[in-house]
Amino acid sequence: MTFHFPTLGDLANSEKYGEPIATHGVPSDRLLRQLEMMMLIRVTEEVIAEGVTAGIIHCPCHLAIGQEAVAVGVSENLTHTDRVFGGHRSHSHYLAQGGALYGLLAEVLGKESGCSKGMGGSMHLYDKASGFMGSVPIVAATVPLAVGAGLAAKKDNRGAVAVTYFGDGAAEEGVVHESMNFAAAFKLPVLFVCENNLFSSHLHIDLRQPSNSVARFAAAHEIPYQVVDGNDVVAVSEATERLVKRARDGEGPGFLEAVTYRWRGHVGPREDIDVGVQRKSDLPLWKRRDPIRRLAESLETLGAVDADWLERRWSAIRAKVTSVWEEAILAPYPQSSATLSRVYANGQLTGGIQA
Amino acid sequence: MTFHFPTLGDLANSEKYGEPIATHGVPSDRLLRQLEMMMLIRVTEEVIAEGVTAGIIHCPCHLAIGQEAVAVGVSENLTHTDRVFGGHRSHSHYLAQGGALYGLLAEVLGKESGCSKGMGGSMHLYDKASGFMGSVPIVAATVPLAVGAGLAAKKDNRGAVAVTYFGDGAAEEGVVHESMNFAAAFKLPVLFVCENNLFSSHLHIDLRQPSNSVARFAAAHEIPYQVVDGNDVVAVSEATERLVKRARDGEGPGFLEAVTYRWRGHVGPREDIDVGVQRKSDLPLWKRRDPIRRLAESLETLGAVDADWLERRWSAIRAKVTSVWEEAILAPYPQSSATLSRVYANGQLTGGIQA
Amino acid sequence: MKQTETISYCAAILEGFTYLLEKHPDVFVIGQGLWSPWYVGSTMKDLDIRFGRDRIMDTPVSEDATTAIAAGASLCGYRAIMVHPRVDFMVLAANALVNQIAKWSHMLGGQSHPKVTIRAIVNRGGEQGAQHSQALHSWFAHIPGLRVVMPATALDARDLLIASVLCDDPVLYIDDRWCYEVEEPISAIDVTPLELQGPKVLRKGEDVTLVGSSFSTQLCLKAAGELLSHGISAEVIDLRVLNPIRYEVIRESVKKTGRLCVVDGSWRNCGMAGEIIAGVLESVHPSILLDSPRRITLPEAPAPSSKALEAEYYPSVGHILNEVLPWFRPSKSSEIYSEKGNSHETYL
Amino acid sequence: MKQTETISYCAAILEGFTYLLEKHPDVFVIGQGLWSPWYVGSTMKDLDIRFGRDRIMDTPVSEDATTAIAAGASLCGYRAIMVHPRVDFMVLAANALVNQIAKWSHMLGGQSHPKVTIRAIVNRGGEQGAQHSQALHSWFAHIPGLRVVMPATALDARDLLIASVLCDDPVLYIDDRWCYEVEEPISAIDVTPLELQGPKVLRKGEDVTLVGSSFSTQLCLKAAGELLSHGISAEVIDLRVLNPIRYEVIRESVKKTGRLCVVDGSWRNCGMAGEIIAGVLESVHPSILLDSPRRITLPEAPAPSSKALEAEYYPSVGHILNEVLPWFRPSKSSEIYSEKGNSHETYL
Ligand SMILES: Cc1ncc(C[n+]2csc(CCOP(=O)(O)OP(=O)(O)O)c2C)c(N)n1
Ligand SMILES: Cc1ncc(C[n+]2csc(CCOP(=O)(O)OP(=O)(O)O)c2C)c(N)n1
Ligand SMILES: [Mg+2]
Ligand SMILES: [Mg+2]
Repeated sequence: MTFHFPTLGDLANSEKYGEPIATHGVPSDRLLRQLEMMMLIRVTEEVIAEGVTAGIIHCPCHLAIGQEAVAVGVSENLTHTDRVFGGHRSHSHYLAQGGALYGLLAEVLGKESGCSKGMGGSMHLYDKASGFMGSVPIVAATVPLAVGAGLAAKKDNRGAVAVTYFGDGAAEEGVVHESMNFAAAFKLPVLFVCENNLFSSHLHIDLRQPSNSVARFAAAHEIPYQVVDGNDVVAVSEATERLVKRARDGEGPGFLEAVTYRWRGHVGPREDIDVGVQRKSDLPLWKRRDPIRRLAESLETLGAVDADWLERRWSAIRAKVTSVWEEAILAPYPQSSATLSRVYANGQLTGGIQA
Repeated sequence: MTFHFPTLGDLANSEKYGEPIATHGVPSDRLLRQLEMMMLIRVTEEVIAEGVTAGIIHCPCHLAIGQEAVAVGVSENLTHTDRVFGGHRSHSHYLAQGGALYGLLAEVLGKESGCSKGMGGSMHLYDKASGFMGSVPIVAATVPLAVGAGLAAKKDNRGAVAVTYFGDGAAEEGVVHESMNFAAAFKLPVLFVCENNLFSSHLHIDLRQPSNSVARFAAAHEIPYQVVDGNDVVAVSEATERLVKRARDGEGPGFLEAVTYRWRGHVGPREDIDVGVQRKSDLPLWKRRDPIRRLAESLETLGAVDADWLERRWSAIRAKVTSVWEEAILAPYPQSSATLSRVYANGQLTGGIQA
Repeated sequence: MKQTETISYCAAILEGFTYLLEKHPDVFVIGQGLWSPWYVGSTMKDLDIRFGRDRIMDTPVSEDATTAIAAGASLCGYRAIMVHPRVDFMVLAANALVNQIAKWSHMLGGQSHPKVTIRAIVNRGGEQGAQHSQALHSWFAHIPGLRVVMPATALDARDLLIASVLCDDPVLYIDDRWCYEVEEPISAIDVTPLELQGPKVLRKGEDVTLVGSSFSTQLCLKAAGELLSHGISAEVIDLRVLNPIRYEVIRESVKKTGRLCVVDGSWRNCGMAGEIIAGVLESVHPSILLDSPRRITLPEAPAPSSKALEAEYYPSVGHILNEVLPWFRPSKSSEIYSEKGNSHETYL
Repeated sequence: MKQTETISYCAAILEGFTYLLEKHPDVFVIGQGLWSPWYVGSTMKDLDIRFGRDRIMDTPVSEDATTAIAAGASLCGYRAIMVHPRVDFMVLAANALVNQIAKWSHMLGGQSHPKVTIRAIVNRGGEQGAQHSQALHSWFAHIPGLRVVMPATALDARDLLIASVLCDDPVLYIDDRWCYEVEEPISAIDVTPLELQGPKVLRKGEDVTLVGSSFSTQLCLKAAGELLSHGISAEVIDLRVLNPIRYEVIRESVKKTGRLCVVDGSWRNCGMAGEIIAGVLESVHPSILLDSPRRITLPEAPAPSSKALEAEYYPSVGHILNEVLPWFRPSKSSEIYSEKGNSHETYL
């Protein structure tokens, strides 16, 4: 017999989900904090986009402008002793988890004071203090690393969880299925977060998979899952809360599919509207599904904010990010010895073991 | 939410499915042919087992004694222009598809006249004429090769299908999921046959996967599937017929999960009853689910065979296999030049390109 | 294609694809980014429009399966070309390449041959970092059954691609984005069978033998030009075929010059540079050498991202001159060229 | 463990595991076949019973994920030991090993270190064929960031395993089933940090330097014994650490003997044998060499299954003698030993 999983349906319909989000009685101060974090991520990536356009930033930058609610909604339920892994599009995951703004900006500039000391750039971020364990550009490669962190958390038995962010394209790599089977078979506290933005570079998901919902793989691996509007920070946060609670209670892994859309190109600052099926017509509609605007409008109805406040917050955040950016611009580059002294743990020069 | 796939249930219950099989009006001559092929496979592998025990055969042999109905039921619906790929336990797949008996016996003896000219042994079988394209010991490695053969069949547009045999353990390799996604996304004529014998070497499936049915992966990839009693050659054949028909009609891939059990060790002739969870208690019960006995008993009720006929057939087949075995024993080994002359297509010595 | 039309390495690759797709109906191409305007540069521009999306197939992100899928189709009457936009992605297909494709003919008695060409692109620099910069040709050259070729010139970029696809063996064809703009006048297509191809002397010389492949050959040619201004005549040999290797052209050159310097874009340990040195020295009497052989490779470290470090990471013409000039002016200090920067001589 | 107790290589590995699991609570082991009585020979006998199945984890058949899972746990305060029962299976984990684990420290600024040891077993012969016989140490030694060690003796089988696991870097520890029965009296555990370990002279000699690793070192020791009966004194050096390589012990020996013969169980092109030759010759003046260096490797072909071919496929003592003896009796023909069989000299 054939079995048909529910597809994303309206969640993938650019004309739907544009209205202000339901806040389900979440306290305004918490919603304000989430709004400000999303605004910080948005502004930071706009500054990075300008840096790339101006030729100041050289490393490839994959921007998550438009997808901020996923990281913020997930991190709302995490602590700094949880372990978070990202991929090539991880500025938002790093910042939402508490990664230092200066460390990110200095790193994309290749500076010694960058969060990875200039060795990795945008696609290799690290912030031990916040629990952001690392991100890499090889698609899906950190998914099993996070399962390993989940194995360690289970051994520690202190209720920590591991989180792995990956995209809809990453679900086409076999290692994701190996990782999900392992996490399910050994009941590990791992949250698989799939940011389904319907694209893998220039290819729409319909050209790569028989169905546009990735949660079907969680079901196959007997992993509880939630499929949510990724641009609704409250929905993301509530779904994460349920899945993370189970994981902390030792009931095994969870899977969150957050449907969203990137406003800029696969890589770089341009909008790439010409690239890939349907982008030209869909992008303007998806911009109405702006996670920041939808939350701000809800807060306005709640009387927690008004247009003026918002305006002042945007410019304050822009001023702050700009000043940190300028500080990072002036910072020094790594010494040339760094290439050989950071391969091995004790800083020993490779090959150059002084016999 | 959590989604629970049906587990194998009784199919994996050693005490069930021991009765004679229902023949659903399948003509007796066809059932007899299937019975004789299963008997040929059984006897051939018993002769191989004796060769291993006697130290005449050295290469590792993974025996499918007890699993014969799967290959015979599947091959019933294939032609020699279909393309079949196997794995480490593929004597039955090779013979059922029409692979030459002599070629198999000479190959496990490492002879030049073996089906792979002595270069591969039991785990690397090949018989172009019958469409048996190859088998390898790296678990799941031929699954994507078969999808490639399915892509070629679709391009040829002559109604051929590709078939890949793999085990329940192989479903833990990521490449199986990459292969199923590709076959589904491009609607390729591929039949995925999972011989679920509940074990991966010494490990019962319950210790490796969260559920004991592998068909859940077919569902996740939107591939139509059938889960059958792998020791009922009619059930296997009927399920294969439905799935192969869809594939030949261009409706895309199919997935057959045939539940069965191996009587001998993971590798070699011993019964390994001490190895792995539950084998000691389950094996005797599974031996009652003997695919050959269950079909023979049905044919007896139909009056098509009787105990005497069966006895004479067993000894005739044994005599035939033994004579072919003795012929293979006398055959010569490959020349020492074969090591270097079979690396590249034109027999050119590796590195030894006479400049 | 006129007799000697000047063409870029990048355009030459497109010409190779076009020739194969036009002349050989059994050829099809499969890989990531083939319908994208930038993924594989302009080397496959509009092929999907011209030959259809059934013959130019863009794929899901599944390197191991897609590489084996190409090989499976190549066992059934097709000549498949598998494209990996980066060598780094091909690492995920190591099982398909090394355990299956490279061994398929041998283990089935030489009766079945995967007529598959795997094209991978070296895409480095631009602060892309450690996982988006690798050149792993030495790795795959280690594997018997896998022919490995690396074009350094526009002529080879086209003709080695054609020879690879028309060869009945699996071939790994690796091109390098840093060669894309190299231009040269190239003659009509010459389809010499791949088995007969080997290293070529691109520039005659008497005093030193420089051996390179792909972009490293371009470095050797530039270095030879500068050495001439020092009165030193350098012979430049382009390896072209990295597996199986032929040593005789290189050996004869070293017998003539007595000095061997090998330049390679991969790492030192078990790399191609060391292989050339060992392959030559094991078949000549040491007395032929006027000095110990030299090799120039990447430092023994992953690629750093920051341009301050990246600038010193990749072998340069300066590195070659710093190794070769001291041979001819033993008294002078070896620190002649500023680009030397991060000298590889920190090794013991 | 008494002072100088005679122990087999195989039992020494079990002792190494037992020491680590007893002394270091952060150590755990993960891999296929760890609960099986035969998968990994007796090198891990009953560890799961003694230390529990949470610290000795048998896994699904998923090499890429399980290798990265071990590394992930090793980033979070554990020392993980990943076991691959065959080097051939580890090819499926190339992405975890080469793209992630080897580069993790470097790309994150040296701030995070995967304290993971990956143990792989060379399991060949017995007509197992091309995909169940590989020795790929040259491959992984090519990758900066991945320390590679291969024990040849019972002492090293135990102490190099301990040093690898206690090292904060990722280490690939490869043991060889053909060494399992090698016995020797070994002293108490000596935990010299891995970074300080390198090649060792196992047997002093004057006339020729034989370099090997793992089983090849055992071949060199046997060959040295036979050479002595010909009045030839061979120095045997065991490489032990294949990445990063240290050349000085080998260089000093070649300066003394003037003759170098390297024996290696992997393939020739870009293999470890060529690397040793290049690494030594690039740092000594060629005049030091009395003859061209020799290397003995696998033929450039996958492993055949049939024992008629397999018997001639792997390097043997006979191969070593056939390379070395002609140096000392140049007039005699080189076909001295029958095992020579399939001479590797079919190369050009
Ligand atoms: C192993 C590997 N294959 C291919 C690529 C090239 N690549 C980089 S990002 C990307 C798209 C991945 O899509 P998705 O996972 O949906 O992430 P998104 O970019 O949409 O956030 C691809 C194919 C890669 N980086 N690694
Ligand atoms: C890549 C790889 N990993 C591990 C092995 C070792 N191995 C050989 S057969 C086998 C069991 C596979 O189980 P299954 O697929 O169910 O086949 P069965 O033996 O039950 O027929 C394993 C793990 C292998 N051959 N290849
Ligand atoms: Mg995406
Ligand atoms: Mg099984």
